[in-house]
Amino acid sequence: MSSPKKVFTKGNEAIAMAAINAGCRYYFGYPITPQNEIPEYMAAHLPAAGGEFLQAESEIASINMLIGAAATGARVMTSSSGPGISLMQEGFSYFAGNELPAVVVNMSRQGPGLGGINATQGDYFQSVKGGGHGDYKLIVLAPHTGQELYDLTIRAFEIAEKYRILTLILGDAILGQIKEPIVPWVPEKTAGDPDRDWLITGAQGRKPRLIKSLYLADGEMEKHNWHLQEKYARIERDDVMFEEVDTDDAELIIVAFGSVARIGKSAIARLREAGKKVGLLRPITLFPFPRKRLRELGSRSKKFLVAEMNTGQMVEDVKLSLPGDCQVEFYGRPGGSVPTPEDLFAVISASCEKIQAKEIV
Amino acid sequence: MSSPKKVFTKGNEAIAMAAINAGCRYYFGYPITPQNEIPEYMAAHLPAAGGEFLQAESEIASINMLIGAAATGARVMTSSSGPGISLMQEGFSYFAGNELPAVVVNMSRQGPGLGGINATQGDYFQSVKGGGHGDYKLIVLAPHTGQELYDLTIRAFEIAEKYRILTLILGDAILGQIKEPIVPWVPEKTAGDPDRDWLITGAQGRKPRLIKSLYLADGEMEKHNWHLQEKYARIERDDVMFEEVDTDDAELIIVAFGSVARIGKSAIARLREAGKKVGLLRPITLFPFPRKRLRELGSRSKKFLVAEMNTGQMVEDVKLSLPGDCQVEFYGRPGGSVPTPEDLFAVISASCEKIQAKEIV
Amino acid sequence: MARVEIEIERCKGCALCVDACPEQVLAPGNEINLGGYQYVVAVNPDDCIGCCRCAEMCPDVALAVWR
Amino acid sequence: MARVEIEIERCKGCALCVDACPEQVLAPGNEINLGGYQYVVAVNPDDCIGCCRCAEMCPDVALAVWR
Amino acid sequence: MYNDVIMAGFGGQGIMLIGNLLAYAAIEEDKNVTFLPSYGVEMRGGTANCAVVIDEKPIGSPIVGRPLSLIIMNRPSLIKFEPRMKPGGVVILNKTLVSPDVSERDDIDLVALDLNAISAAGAGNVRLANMVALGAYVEKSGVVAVDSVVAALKHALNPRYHKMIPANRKALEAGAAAVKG
Amino acid sequence: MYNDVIMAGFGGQGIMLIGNLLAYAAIEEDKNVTFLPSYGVEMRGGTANCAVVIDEKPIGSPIVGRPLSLIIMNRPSLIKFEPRMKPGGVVILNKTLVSPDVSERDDIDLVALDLNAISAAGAGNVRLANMVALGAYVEKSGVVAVDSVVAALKHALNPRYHKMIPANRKALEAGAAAVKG
Amino acid sequence: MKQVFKRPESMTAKPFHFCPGCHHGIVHRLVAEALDYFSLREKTIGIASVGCSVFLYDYFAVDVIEAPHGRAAAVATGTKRVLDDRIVFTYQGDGDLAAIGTSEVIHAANRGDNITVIFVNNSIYGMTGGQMAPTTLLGQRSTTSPYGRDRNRDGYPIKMTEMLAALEGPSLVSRVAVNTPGNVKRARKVIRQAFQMQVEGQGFSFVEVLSTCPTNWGMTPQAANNRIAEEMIPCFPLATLKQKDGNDVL
Amino acid sequence: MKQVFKRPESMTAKPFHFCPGCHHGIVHRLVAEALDYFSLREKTIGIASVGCSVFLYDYFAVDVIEAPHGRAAAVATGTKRVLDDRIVFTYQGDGDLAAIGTSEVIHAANRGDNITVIFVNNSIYGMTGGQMAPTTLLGQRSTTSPYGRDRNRDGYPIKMTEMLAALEGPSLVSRVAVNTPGNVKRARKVIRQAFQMQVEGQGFSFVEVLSTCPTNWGMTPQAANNRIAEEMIPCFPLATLKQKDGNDVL
Ligand SMILES: Cc1ncc(C[n+]2csc(CCOP(=O)(O)OP(=O)(O)O)c2C)c(N)n1
Ligand SMILES: Cc1ncc(C[n+]2csc(CCOP(=O)(O)OP(=O)(O)O)c2C)c(N)n1
Ligand code: SF4
Ligand code: SF4
Ligand code: SF4
Ligand code: SF4
Ligand code: SF4
Ligand code: SF4
Ligand SMILES: [Mg+2]
Ligand SMILES: [Mg+2]
Repeated sequence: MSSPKKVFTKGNEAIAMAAINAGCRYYFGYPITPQNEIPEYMAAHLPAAGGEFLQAESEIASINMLIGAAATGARVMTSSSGPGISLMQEGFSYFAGNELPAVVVNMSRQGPGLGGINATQGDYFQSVKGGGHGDYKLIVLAPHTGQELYDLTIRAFEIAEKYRILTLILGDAILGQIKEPIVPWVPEKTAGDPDRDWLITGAQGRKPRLIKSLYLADGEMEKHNWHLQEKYARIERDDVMFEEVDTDDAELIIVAFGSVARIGKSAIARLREAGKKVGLLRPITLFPFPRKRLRELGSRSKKFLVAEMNTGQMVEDVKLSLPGDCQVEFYGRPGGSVPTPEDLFAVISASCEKIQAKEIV
Repeated sequence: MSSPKKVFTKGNEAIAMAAINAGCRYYFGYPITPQNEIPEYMAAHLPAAGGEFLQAESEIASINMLIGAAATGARVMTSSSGPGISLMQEGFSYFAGNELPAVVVNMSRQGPGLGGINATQGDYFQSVKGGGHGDYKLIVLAPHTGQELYDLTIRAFEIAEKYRILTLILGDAILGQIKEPIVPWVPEKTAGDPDRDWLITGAQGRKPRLIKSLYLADGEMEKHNWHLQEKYARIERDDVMFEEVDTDDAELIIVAFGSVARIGKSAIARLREAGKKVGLLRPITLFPFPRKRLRELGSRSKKFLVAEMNTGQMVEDVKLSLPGDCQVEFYGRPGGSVPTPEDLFAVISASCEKIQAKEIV
Repeated sequence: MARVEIEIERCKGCALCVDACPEQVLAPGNEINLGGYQYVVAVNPDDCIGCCRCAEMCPDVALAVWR
Repeated sequence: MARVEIEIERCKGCALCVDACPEQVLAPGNEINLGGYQYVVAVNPDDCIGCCRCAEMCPDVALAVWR
Repeated sequence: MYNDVIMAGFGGQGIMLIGNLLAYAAIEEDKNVTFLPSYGVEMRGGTANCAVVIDEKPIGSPIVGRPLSLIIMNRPSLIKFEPRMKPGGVVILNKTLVSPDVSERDDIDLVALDLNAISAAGAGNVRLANMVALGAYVEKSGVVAVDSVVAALKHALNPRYHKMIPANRKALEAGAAAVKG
Repeated sequence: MYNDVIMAGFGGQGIMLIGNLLAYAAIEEDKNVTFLPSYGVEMRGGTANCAVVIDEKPIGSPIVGRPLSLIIMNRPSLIKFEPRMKPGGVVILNKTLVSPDVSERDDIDLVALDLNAISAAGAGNVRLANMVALGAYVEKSGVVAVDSVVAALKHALNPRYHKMIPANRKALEAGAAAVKG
Repeated sequence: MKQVFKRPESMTAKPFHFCPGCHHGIVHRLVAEALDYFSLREKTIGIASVGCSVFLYDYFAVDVIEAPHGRAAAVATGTKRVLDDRIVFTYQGDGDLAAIGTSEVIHAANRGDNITVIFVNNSIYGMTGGQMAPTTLLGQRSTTSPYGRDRNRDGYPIKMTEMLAALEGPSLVSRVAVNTPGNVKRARKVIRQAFQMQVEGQGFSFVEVLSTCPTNWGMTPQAANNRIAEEMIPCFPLATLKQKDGNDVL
Repeated sequence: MKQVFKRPESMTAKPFHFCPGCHHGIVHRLVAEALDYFSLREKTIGIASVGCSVFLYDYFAVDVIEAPHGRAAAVATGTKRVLDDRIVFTYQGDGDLAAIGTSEVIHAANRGDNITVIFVNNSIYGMTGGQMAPTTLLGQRSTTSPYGRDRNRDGYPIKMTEMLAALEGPSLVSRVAVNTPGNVKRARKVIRQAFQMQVEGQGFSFVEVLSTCPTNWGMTPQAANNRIAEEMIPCFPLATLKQKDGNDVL
């Protein structure tokens, strides 16, 4: 580990810095706001790190260059937003079928269509349900501060390699553009095992290898699919991450991720000051989703409020996780309208009122 | 209506025939198995119908040509499968943002990746949750016979126009490749209203018009999003379609769509003969999903079995629809392994056994 | 007998017109318009020969010319 | 002194080799191989000059030539 | 009555044609029918197969998991489909190319015919083996009348080949005759 | 103590620079800080703004819905942000370009300064109006010490402009002095 | 006195959002003038692309469809195939047309689609803040080529005009500049020709306009304007590389 | 007697799945021979595309990555940037390279990526059953041009070789055929040169091979073979349009 000196860093740059410190030496990408500081940082710093930055001619070229580079076992990355991520969906599906590891950042922007670039969380479904064709999953990490952008980027490379899976970091314009002091660090292992038995390196002194996703023999593709599902089940068992704030005695639990969770923390602190028993569950991994923990919480707290910057996406996973007798409310702000702490304070207070009213009856 | 003569027709051709009879005069598309009979039929028959078939250089070009053509108010269509549909996700999102009507057919193939072309239902999530960026919906129709392919294609054009929305017909290789006798017919209205106030036709004697999805002023994009959601709510209220078989007294209700539902019908008929009280709910619209009807059924029947040719996708919507005290089992066959009537008979029988065992206890 | 007219609120003070004018009619001004730009002014309006070189070069269609 | 050898199970009977051979060594046969193809046979094996024209044209690498 | 059959062989043996023809014959008799061909990459590498289901009632599954009958034109197809058959099912086997010894089931009704010879003898043309096989199957199973198949020829054959209808008819009838005795 | 401020003006008025500088000053004092700039298309059309939040505790929301304070360098910015202010908040207003009459709130503390003039007088340079404004804000709010801001200059300024540090310092101090009295 | 220069009628009164000195404004005006010249405003459909010119619809008094980034040519094809008696043009930047939209423009050209494509090459991604474009000059610094474009890594400034001229489909393929009053006049003529081709049904017409981006070049408007002659034109020579005459029309 | 013709060592023993008379088999063999010639098998990575040649990995005894349809060049770029001492080649059909993959191959060429692209132009989509390709000849019937390719609607057979030769990036751009023993020998030489270019680090090399698809042309193998000389070569002339010599190398 390097010294714990703080550096004042833009969120996008924290990701780029962490990627290089995690051993990422190849970046392929196409510009799009609000994530341009990632390719720009890579262009400036990868050469000195002995790596290569290549601006692709499109997002489709980016994700396919990533396939070619990931197949060699190198730590590789791309980043984009909204429309660019949509264009990568075929590539994501191939990554899953090919079982290749890589890291992709989506600093999402509003949709549908060209939208705008204010912060939003409209890409939750696309990220966790699979926007490409077929049955597959990405690991989806949802940081909420500059430091976490840094830390989870390092985690993203490690976990991608652990499972041969594409790991998506899902952020938004606030997280990408915010500057705050962070403490950079360097993980112990900054490269994958060079002896992995699937690496494409030229068949020198060994049998030729193959990276493919086409399976034609009877039942072969079904087998491959169940093999992938088994891997996803292991991920759900071993690699769920979440944060809890004041859930112990909470009568109302807010479920929120990313920027909304961060803004929510301000609101919750003030509500606690006002004597309201509210808590927060913040999923850090959106897939794997903290289903088990929610089920546990739902056996005690019966009231949940899901807050998202969209029209209601994660709320489905929350409902699917909770026991049938829990009540789930939703507060959504789509299209780049960011709820202020005041907004959340008001909404949560209103929910609390309802609980109390019910208790009095 | 033309005469009710039966024609022995391949599923893909039934779609193409219905499209032309519904007034579709422009088709843009790129070849991919197992749906090539659609473009091939269009290429052969559109010229005589006074229309134009254009083979695009890619699926991305196809969906964007469709944007340009749909904006004029013409009835237009494209079709593809798996990887090609993934490549259209940016375009789908633009269609939603732009509020343009068109029909897209996905004769799905296996994923993830290149997969294979046997029948599968792995694209349910992509279709109903939105594989592109942002909060949006398509109308998704899931036919299960040749005749229904024909009928729903006509419906697809009408409903797309009614709501200015992209309507997706979700099929699979069985449905595309099967030949059976169908009765073609011609609907009354085979063209949209030429006076719709958003059509792009050149600003002759009127104010210029604009089709866009970029909204930058404060709150404008949020407003646009809620406007879209309001439209989706209307669709959910007014345009749900489903079929029920023997649900009245069913102790176990199978929920399945498309080919699986059709195969399931064979199994259910045999189970009924064997005295088992099983029924079928077949969603015809996957969005809007028959949530209300499921909730009603769930207040009486307590046991549901969802069967899909994937690893479990629609089952989430079923769970989200049912009352909390219902039991939901899942039977899945991903990757092109099609369950036979015998397979489904066995699985359903096993579920029935469990119910009876429970009743005895 | 020619005249150039500057639409002040369109002008962004880029001065491409200043360079283009063969008669030094135009020059950067000192005032700021609502957009915050130091707009151009006609310092020698009577020298204008109406050649339109300024207008041809104006990226903001801020100039009109009479002749 | 030259010889052409046909790998029967690779041959698909396309006869491109037949056309290519300057010495009419090869001709379509009557037998069917496991793949269902009517494979080519050397009808005048001793006329082979080992020029490899047949093998150059064989899309299935079904021919070997000795000289 | 419900009936189903899988037909399989090399590409070029006319499998799809007899599948279609059977379907048209069912339509002639106002029955419901589905015809499901193999497709796409499956077609490369030279094999082809299709499943035909015929019933008076609306047809549920067009997929045939455990076929009641088979028409088998080459060896790989017998190996692939025989194990899936329902006990008691009928197999029309192309003995010209596949020895009946390849069969491993003793609970089915194996009808091995020298299709090429029957075709040559009955229709004067060795290339109508597929029609012979269909004639035999139809006669044996009774799923439709041989006459209906003959009547359906004009729908199933490209008009270019309508002049071949008499020869096809003969081949169908020769096939039927071969199993009648 | 928690504090927040939104700074806004034309692109080119140095808004982002003073936002950054304030953040570095907070770091000098070992406080937590977030700096959130406006970005992208918002930047075209010539306006720019940023929000800075400073606190001893970890910072929750970096989004400032109802600002405690504003630094306003042009007219459109006053119109946009004044209505959102918390009552009692401080506004440092660039009187050189915006008349205080544009203000519509009477429950806030409006400090209108002729920034260009103060800059010219205090730093000998009319272009440091942004530093004057920051100096005034820091002095008025006490969020950090003016000295911390001065110490932070070397971090916030591109090394190319380090020779300008003395002038910047003077401008900051002139701003602070203008509100001290 | 009579007004000899005024805003074209196909243009709205709304001031441009472009940065000071940006040539986009000149190109907008020239396109509007061509529409005026042939009285096409009421039958024209503009396809806006994504880039600094995305707000096309604010400035042109014509029907407009906003295309996804890079896809303007495909959108135009779709529109034109339905409304073949209307005039359809796209207006695209070098990121939009020469990077992500390469395939769409090449195939529209190869099909000879009867549309007009205005290609504004400013050798940079303007809207997104100055990243390298496929047309960025060797050695040119940008936010993603901070050490200058390196031909070994990034390749060469791509020549769309030369490539399209190698195809049989297009009726007009030309490159112009608007850095001097004389070049503006020549550009006006070529842009007018491009629309004339479409009016006459001769098929795909394409005009590349060398353009400035003072903001992302980090230059004053004048210095940026001078760079066109000093650096851009030497790399991207001005010329009409292909022009069908009436006889080529079927 | 000594064996003067045998299966190259870079090739496996598995028989091809191609249809009888399909030229894909000849092209496969020539590529394998080039690898043998320079002893490259153990350091070569093949990028398979989607088309009839998708099973590349069954026939080449080298490491292979299967690219999504049209994206082989981008995949190759990714691989080569990491492993710049390995030999990376793509093998793509005309649908793959000249339709959906247009952009990827053009930009790989323009960057001068040090890879080799083998482009098999059979003027049809083989694998999907005979649809029109961008290289389909005027008047040629296909399942999606049942009345023949119409230049007014579908445009012209696209000339990738000519277009790529207009770029500065590539080191070798050539078109060959394999319809006669003589043409096979010439094709062998050019394909060998293409790999030599890569070995020498000269950058992007590109060989278009005119090829048959008897199945989807609806012809016997012989008739299909004859069509190459009679119809394909007149439209797509055989020539090396661009070849850098050693001096061009940096
Ligand atoms: C699919 C997609 N990728 C990326 C972007 C981001 N983007 C917007 S404009 C642009 C490029 C602008 O450059 P150019 O086309 O040269 O136009 P200019 O602004 O220079 O006129 C990019 C990359 C986007 N909107 N959509
Ligand atoms: C994204 C996508 N679109 C379409 C397809 C379907 N597809 C597979 S191969 C192919 C074209 C094959 O033609 P070509 O590249 O010319 O190769 P050939 O078979 O002729 O050698 C197509 C369209 C696909 N697999 N993926
Ligand atoms: S019209 Fe000519 S002379 Fe008059 S101001 Fe413009 S450029 Fe100068
Ligand atoms: S060219 Fe136009 S915008 Fe520029 S200074 Fe002159 S009038 Fe103003
Ligand atoms: S080697 Fe020459 S002579 Fe011998 S069979 Fe082949 S082509 Fe004929
Ligand atoms: S060329 Fe090859 S495959 Fe064709 S007939 Fe001759 S040996 Fe057989
Ligand atoms: S960023 Fe560049 S291209 Fe965009 S408006 Fe400004 S100067 Fe013009
Ligand atoms: S379909 Fe055509 S290209 Fe494909 S293997 Fe057969 S002949 Fe060759
Ligand atoms: Mg540009
Ligand atoms: Mg081809």
